[in-house]
Amino acid sequence: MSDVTTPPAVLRLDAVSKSFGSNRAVRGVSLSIQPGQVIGLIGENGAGKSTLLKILSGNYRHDEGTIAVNGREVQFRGPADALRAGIGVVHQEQSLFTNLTIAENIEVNTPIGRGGVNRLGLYNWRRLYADAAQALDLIGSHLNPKTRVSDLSFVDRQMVEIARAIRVSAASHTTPLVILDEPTAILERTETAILEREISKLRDIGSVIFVSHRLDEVMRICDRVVVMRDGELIADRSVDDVTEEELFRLMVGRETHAAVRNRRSIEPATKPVISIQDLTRAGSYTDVSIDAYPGRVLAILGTSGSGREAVARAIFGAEGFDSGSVSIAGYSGRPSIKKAVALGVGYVPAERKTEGMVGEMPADQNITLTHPGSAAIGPFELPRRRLSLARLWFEKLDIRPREPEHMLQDFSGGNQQKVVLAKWLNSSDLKALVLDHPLRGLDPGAAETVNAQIRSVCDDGTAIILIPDTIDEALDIADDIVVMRDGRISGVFDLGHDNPATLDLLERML
Amino acid sequence: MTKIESETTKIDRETTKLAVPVRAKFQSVKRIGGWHAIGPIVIFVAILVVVAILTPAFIGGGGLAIIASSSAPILLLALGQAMVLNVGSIDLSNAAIGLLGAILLALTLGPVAGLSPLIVLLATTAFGAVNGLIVAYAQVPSFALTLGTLGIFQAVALVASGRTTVYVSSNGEGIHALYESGIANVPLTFWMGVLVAVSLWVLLRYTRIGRGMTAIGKNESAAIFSAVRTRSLKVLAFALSGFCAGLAGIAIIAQAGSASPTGLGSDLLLPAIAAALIGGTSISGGVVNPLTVIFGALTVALVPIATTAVGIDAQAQSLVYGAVIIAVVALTMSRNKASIVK
Amino acid sequence: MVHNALSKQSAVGIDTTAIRIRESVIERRARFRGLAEPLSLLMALAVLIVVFSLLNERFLTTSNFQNVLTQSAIPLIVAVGATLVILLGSIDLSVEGVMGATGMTWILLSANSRGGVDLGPWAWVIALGVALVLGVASGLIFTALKVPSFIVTLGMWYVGLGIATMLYGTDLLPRLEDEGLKGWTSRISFGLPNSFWVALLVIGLGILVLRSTRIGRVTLAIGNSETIVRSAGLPAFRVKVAVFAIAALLSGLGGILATVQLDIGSPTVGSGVLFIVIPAVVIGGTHLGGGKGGILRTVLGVFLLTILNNGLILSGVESSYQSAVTGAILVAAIVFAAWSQRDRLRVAK
Amino acid sequence: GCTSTAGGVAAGSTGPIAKEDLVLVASVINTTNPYFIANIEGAKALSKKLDIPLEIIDSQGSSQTEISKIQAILAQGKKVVMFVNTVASSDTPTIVDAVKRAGGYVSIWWNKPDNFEPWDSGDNFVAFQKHPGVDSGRCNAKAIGDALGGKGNVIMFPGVQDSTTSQTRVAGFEAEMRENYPGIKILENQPSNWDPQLANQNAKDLIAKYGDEINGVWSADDGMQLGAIQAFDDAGLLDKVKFASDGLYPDTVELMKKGYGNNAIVGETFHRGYMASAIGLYTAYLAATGEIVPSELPKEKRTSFFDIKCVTPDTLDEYLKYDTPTAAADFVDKLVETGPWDTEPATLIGGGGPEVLPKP
Ligand SMILES: Nc1ncnc2c1ncn2[C@@H]1O[C@H](COP(=O)(O)OP(=O)(O)OP(=O)(O)O)[C@@H](O)[C@H]1O
Ligand SMILES: Nc1ncnc2c1ncn2[C@@H]1O[C@H](COP(=O)(O)OP(=O)(O)OP(=O)(O)O)[C@@H](O)[C@H]1O
Ligand SMILES: [Mg+2]
Ligand SMILES: [Mg+2]
Repeated sequence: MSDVTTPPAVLRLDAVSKSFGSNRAVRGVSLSIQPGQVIGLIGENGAGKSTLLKILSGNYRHDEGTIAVNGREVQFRGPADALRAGIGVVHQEQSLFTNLTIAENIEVNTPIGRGGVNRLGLYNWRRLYADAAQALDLIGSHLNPKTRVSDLSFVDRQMVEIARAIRVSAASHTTPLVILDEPTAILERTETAILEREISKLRDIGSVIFVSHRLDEVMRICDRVVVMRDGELIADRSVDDVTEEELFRLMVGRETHAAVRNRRSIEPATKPVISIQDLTRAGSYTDVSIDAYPGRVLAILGTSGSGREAVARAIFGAEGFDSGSVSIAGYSGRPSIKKAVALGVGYVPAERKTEGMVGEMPADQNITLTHPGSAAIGPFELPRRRLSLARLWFEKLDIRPREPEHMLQDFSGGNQQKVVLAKWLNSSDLKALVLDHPLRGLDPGAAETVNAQIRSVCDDGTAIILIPDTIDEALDIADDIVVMRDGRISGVFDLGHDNPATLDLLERML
Repeated sequence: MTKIESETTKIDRETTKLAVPVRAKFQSVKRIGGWHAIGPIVIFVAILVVVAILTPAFIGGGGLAIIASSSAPILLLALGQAMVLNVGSIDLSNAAIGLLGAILLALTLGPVAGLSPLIVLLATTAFGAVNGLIVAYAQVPSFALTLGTLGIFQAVALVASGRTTVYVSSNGEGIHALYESGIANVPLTFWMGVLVAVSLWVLLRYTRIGRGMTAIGKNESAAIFSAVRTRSLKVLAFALSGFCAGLAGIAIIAQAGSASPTGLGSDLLLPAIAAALIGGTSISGGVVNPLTVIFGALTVALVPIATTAVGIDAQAQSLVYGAVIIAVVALTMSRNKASIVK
Repeated sequence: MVHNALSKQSAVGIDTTAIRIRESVIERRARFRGLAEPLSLLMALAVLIVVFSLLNERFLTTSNFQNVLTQSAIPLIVAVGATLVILLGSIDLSVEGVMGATGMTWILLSANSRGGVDLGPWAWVIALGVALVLGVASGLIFTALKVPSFIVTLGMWYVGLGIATMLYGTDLLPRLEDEGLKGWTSRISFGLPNSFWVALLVIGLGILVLRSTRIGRVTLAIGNSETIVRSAGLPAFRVKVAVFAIAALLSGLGGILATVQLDIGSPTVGSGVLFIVIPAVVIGGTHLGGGKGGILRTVLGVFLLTILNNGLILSGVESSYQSAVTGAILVAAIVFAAWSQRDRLRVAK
Repeated sequence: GCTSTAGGVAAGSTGPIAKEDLVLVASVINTTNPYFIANIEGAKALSKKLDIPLEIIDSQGSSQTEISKIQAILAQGKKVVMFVNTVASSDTPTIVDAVKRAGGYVSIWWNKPDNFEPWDSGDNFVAFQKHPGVDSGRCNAKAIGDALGGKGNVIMFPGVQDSTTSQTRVAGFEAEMRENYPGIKILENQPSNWDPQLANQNAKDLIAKYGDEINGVWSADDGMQLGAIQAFDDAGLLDKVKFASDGLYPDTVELMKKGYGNNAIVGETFHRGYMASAIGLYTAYLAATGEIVPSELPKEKRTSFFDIKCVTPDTLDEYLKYDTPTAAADFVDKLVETGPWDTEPATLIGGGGPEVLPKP
């Protein structure tokens, strides 16, 4: 791409390919990255981004092509080689040791004889903590390095991962290359802001490959954007000569679909499907009252720590509360997941991998796990019908590849999310659907499909309670918006007649 | 919305289309079972062939029936254990429950005759269910809990038996017939195990209960969030383990006509777990095939018999037994490069 | 679709007080939890000691104290290794076999009543070498062939026992001839039995390894997630083999000490140790899934079981009921420990 | 269809079998205990003497293993002459049944159900044989009682709780003490499962419990006694305590010769594993070859008790000759000469039914 030989590219890929069986996940990707560049890597779910990055981090070995780091050709036999070459990675999947402290996680790759590990291989804990604190400080986090990771929220964990990646890069003597695979997917906007600032700073010391499905973010942070589709690198643009719409088209192969939602007002006689009254859980939320109506999307906004997730889980019966009541379709007895589901509530959790899906089960079995629908007669399952039922959902939600008999863990994130959604949609009597960050990790095209599906369910009379990733997502789809701050409701808007500006909402959140 | 669908289907991928036939073929191989499923059978047959070549008289003299009959209690316990392993737990007390069942059966066959097996099965199922209830509702690790209840059941067995061998005083003929008569020269106790295996296979493969159990073993959190009745199913798994242990107790009485706290059946815990694992059950949960467990149990029973039949020196038999058990699992394990084994 | 929110948001400024508050809550909760579990074990231990000393005044005497320490020494040594293995998420059932093989090798190469060679210190080296070979074999089969540790070590139990049986042959029981070694384990030095001093040393080293070395930390990391360990480029393979080797070495040391304690060599010198060691690790609160727990907790677990056993005998509980009482106390203890942590979403395997 | 199972086709067998078709089989509980090693030694000596091949079965302490290994040998169609030291008494009916089907001949040693007698099972179950436990217990009790001068406190280490061998020995010991040594008090018994390690630990705990109140220690076998002695040695109490046990293991002989402790071991009963196996196998051999017809034998030759000798340090020397390298072969030579019931020192002293326990 560039003929300039000095300085050598931090990273140069030449016709790199990788197949899983017959599935060619990465095909002939050539790319070169100069020092001080932030490259945005975008593409649909399953386009091969993570696979490419895992090749760079030594987790996969590529089948063809060459990789050169700082002008020297390299062969990574394992992740250790990549680390030595100065490539620090934040994987798409959470990859911290939850039983260890923050410091250990950050310093886990510190070579013997350096930093907090002396030449005998013994740890110097004080040094370790100090180094980790320093690394955290770099990204504006003041977490105590002695804290165990299991005690951290998503956000904090992500900060630790990024601190580790930066530390790994900085520890080698080469120009560091930091790879961030969707680091912002699970972050709230406030944290994203911190992260964006830090990535910009990294320009001065090395280069960054940054994967995100949030195109606006990519436009802001990156110098260059490369687009992958079907394993191929199909475009490589400077951010200055490209628009978000163009990127969208490149990724998905069609124009954005800007649906404007026709908002309905609540008919006087309608009763709420879910009604929570003065719900309180010490240390999490206080006196929360929310009504969710059939055929309406209710979005709860709030920053991390606002307690909105805990409220959502309380509705689904997954977490207890101290006082108040949750009433679902008139029932307000002792809440439990089984009761909630029996009453027609569904829940798409934010932690898809651990709570939303059974990865080692085929997709069709996941779909029919809760509501078998026609795939079971009484206690007996009918594998054939299960498969054809799943095929139907695969078509309807455009889940790819169309192989419902495959293990769910082998699908890309976006497609997994669609399967999780299908699990609830398969109910014949879905009264309410609680969605906790349902678009997390979905490419914009997939996000649209999912959103369209949510709308369609909603139009069929299901109440939706949505915890969106962004304010815009809420404005885009919601009929009602509830804003929470520090465990209390700080604002309620009916988008049928209110028309809050983004800033209004933001002020109530912070 | 319809617009989206038509558009997205248009850009269906080339890869997908290419991939389908190849994958479908791979799937069909898998459906037959793959090495994972046929491995235990192949290994069992292989060892058997070696034994047959070295000592043809053994196989000719009804060796298969001997292997089958001595594997019966192991098989029954292994099947129960496999059900518990499938939900991600372990039951260290099931062999003790089985022996207690045998002692209870020996004690009650005389007085209540035909009702006795029913009572015993009810009791052992209840014992298993109690394990399950505590595991599910107190949320304690099953390993520790069943280790504790193991001690309790052992003591109960000791006390119930009056610290001596308990003989079936009367009405033992019916039970004994399970061992005495058979199909294809193999005693009914073994076929009882096969029947249970087939039933459990149907349960796991064709019912929602089985699907739920497997989901628990693979990802309990996700199962909870999918409204799978995780607690009831765990209790059920342990109850099934107790039930199978009761059947094992019946098999023991059928064979020996008596039971004692240190006699036949008192040392079946580890062999039964080994049988479940050799039969392809995953110790971390979510993977089980009761049908291959049959061959796991047969293999576990075969190895010591084979070492004797082949004429390996008595003092070396332990060593050979250990080495063969490791080798068998090493050969039957289905594994891929990235898999994590604990 | 075009967002301008962020630039505005930056203008609003990032309020981090909420984050700070959360961080301090996290810290406080973590600190309390770190103490809570061992505390309940210590409480259970205290209750047992009080009850037993009320039942028999001899329970709380120096000589019984030393007796308990002697009896706990060998399980303690073996349990340090078992804890490491369980922290990996694996299990080591080979303990008794390794003890037998090592003990037999050692006594046959030391001055013993059967005669033969007396290699002196080399007997220790060779015997522990046997343990090491068995441990490395377990480790390699486990890691390279991916056979579950449960099966590998079950097989290795029989292999060790087989080696011991073959070494034992058909001759007389080998008796220790070295007068200095006879009864060494229970002799008292500086107030504590010698074998307990050895156990203390092993525990100290174990804690050092676990807390402050690469092997220890990677062990914990593997227990948490081996996938992540591998993708982080950490030496999972070597560490796993090393842990099995360490565990076998400690079992071997236990086997030699048990041989000294009994004064005679026997292939079954380790009998019963496994069923103290594994429960002790579990009662101590080390998770069988790996990653969580520690050596000091295991030490408490061993003490709990040894004291329980000793106390039951001293308070005259009929021997038929001893296993039931032990079992019931075990069940009560774990239910008690888990009760406060019950949560509908908690997963206990 | 339903058919009869469990191996053999032949149901019972009468009539003599040619010697060339025979194979001797000795089944022992484990191969890590001096007593069972001696069992094997005796079987080997007889095999050599009779020139018949021998197979050894190691039950590895498991009834299941024992039974299936026996069946494995039977399945090969050989005509077996078998000696089984059963793991548990409940194994006997199954083993007998299997041997009967295969047309072999078996003698069972030590453990069998009381109500399962050879004469009820036909000729293939040739005999049940043992050394009487009550005699053993009484013998030990006398030794301790006399050594303590009729006064003192004793602790006991029985074997596995449900073992009749251990139970009869305990009964004999307690009866003797009750009847003839009223001044001796039995403080406690702690079953130690025939395990030296466990006996060692239990002894340590009882030392902690009773301290120097303990004057005498009885164990149901010498293995456990070795563990117990070591515990008392460690506690520095060996000089003050008297021990007695069953079996007179060669190791015990050494300790007695040395006067270990202050002549700590005061009494033993003498019998040897090689005698048991040789007697058992030879009885079965005679039946197999038709030299005896079991059903024509008197009951005490079917359920037989063989003599054990009470040994004290003074009489120890008389028994050293039974531990020479050629002792087993010598015994077998005599056995073949005098028959299974009359070979010194293990002569037939009774039987014909279950051992009668003294009234409590
Ligand atoms: N370990 C694997 N085995 C088999 N196929 C795989 C594996 N990992 C990924 N794939 C397949 O490779 C293709 C590319 O996947 P990859 O994870 O790289 O996509 P991605 O661009 O990162 O998607 P997302 O945005 O959802 O993270 C997909 O079709 C996926 O199903
Ligand atoms: N089980 C619990 N016990 C005590 N405190 C808890 C518990 N669960 C959550 N909290 C605390 O409650 C607060 C709210 O947490 P929650 O995860 O609900 O935030 P949220 O606003 O939903 O986050 P997000 O930004 O991801 O939507 C946090 O300070 C958290 O630490
Ligand atoms: Mg990805
Ligand atoms: Mg959150």
